[in-house]
Amino acid sequence: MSTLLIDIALFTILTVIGLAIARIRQLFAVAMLSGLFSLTCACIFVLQDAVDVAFTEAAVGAGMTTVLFLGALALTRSREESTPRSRSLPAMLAALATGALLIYASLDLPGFAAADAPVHRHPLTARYLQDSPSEIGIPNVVTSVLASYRGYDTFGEVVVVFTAGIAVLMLLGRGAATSVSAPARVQPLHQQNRVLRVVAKLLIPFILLFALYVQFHGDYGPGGGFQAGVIFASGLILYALVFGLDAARAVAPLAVLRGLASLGVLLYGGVGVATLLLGGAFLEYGRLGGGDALAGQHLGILLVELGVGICVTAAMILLFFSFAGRGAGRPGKTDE
Amino acid sequence: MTLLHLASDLLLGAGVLLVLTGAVGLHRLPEFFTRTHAASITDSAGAGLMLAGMLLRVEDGGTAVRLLLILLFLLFTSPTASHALAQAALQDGMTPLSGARERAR
Amino acid sequence: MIVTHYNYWIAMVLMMIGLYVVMSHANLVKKLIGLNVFQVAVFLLYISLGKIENGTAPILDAAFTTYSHPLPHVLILTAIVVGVATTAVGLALAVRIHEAYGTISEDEALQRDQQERDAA
Amino acid sequence: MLLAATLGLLVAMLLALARALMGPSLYDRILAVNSFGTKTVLVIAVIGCLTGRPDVLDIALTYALINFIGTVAVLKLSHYGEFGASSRRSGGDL
Repeated sequence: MSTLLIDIALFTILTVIGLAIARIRQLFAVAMLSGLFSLTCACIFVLQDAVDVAFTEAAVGAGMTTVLFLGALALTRSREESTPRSRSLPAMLAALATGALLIYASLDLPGFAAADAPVHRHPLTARYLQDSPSEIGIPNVVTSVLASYRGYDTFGEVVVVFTAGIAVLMLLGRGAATSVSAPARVQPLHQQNRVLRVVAKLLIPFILLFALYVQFHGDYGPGGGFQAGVIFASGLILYALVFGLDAARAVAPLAVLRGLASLGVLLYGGVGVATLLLGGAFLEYGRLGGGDALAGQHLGILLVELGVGICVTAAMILLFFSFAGRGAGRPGKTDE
Repeated sequence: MTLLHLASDLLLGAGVLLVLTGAVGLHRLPEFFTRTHAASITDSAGAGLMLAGMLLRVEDGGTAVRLLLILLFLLFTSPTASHALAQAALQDGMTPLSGARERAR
Repeated sequence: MIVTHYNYWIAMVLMMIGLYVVMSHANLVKKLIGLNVFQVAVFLLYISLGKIENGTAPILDAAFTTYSHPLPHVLILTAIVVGVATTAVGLALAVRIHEAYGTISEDEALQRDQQERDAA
Repeated sequence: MLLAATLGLLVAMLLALARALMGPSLYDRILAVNSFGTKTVLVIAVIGCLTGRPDVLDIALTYALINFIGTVAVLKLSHYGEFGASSRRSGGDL
């Protein structure tokens, strides 16, 4: 009963935001609303026990995605024309039909949170929840599944993030952009707002420290490489926002970032190759600990998560730099 | 124990009341600069009291440290954000609704 | 029925809002925002499938015995990060389209293509 | 009490959301979004206390952080390009 009321309130907020995203035509506001959408979703994830997911959604959905949307809007038009009826009516019909079909299909799903649902009775569930303390030896089952049981899968995801970083770099990174954005009319933020500058300077070290905590505490609580990478990148993004892109580029030069992104993937893959050389299967961490399989698992997960963290950090910063570099319109000139 | 619980409840209640006041103000006040005041009530007093209330409930140290960190973080960031926001709005040509402007009408 | 399934239905309604935005708007950035809404709604559906009654987060602790299923959490966690990466690629393409065509409206860009073909 | 607190916070979130939707100026929206974020931090913290899993507080901390960065990002971008501030230059073309 108690959570039912909370659920209803959160779902109401979510639906209102969704409808507003569909209706509002000022894209700047829509981008901010999509951030709120993610935040609210993350609340629901917390209620449904998915703390790691909520963590990621908070950092990625509410932070990175919104910043990227804003960055893209800076480079394009912010307002869209009204949708012609010829377009919206078929879309509405298609959406309604698909929705009706989905809801019809959902009637066959087991009830929400039912203890006898097939998911919870599958033998894999018992393996993950009961055997992982003896097989992997860390309390956060999400991390053990992510890094060890489904290590292949995660390796693939890291490669996708890396590839996306490279792709954006190819599309936006270099080459003469036709001058699209209007020249900045005002001073950069850091010159006009001393309060912001001081507070940012105070906070950034703690943000980076917090990212490291999230990275290395991921075995015991919510956290891990993906979340830590995004938080670390957010720290640098804050630096770039307040002190200008040039200053941030001096801290994290493109060459270093490109190197780090590759290093992360290589570290992950390298752990796999190392276990192969030690006579095990690819990513069979147990081999790393000499005779002690649990120690090997610990070391393997630590290294793999570190690889994920490094790759995600570098990729996220690269994404931001690519958009901001075009957006601020060659900041070296406009800052003066 | 019960006294602590009571104190915690009181703090939480006062905090929620302030948060609600701030939200109503955000909704009802006439223009941007006045709304900033309402928002800061939520961010400082409301959040502070609620976190203090939760602080009285926790038992282990790690949780308490986290709550304090959240409080510290909010106390740093929300006034800064409000300040930067108000300054940007001023530079953008928005003028605060003041008594003088009211009288001139 | 309502009490046990409303979670799924809300997720599906949100998916359809996302789908509607993707199909009905010509603006590429808006399309991507719609896609993002759709994606987050799918995450919601997945996570709600892993929840178990009176369960808690799958971080083992002696104080708890019932845990929600960790597998959906793992899948969605990585999907979120991959999602932002692919969204970024889409946005980068939209920016390049804007530079090449001077618009991010799908319809206008197609029109320009058509005109150039006619002229050629 | 914790439950009542959560519900109160959710009502406050709805009010802030209404302000974010109504505007009228861009800065009103940013203010409302920022305030909404702060309330989310509090909701998460209260839920953490309610369910007895203090791990959740790490998430609340992240929210507080991301919320700040998001606000700064919006401010920065609204001061640069041609977008935003529809009251000033609607249409916002190059």
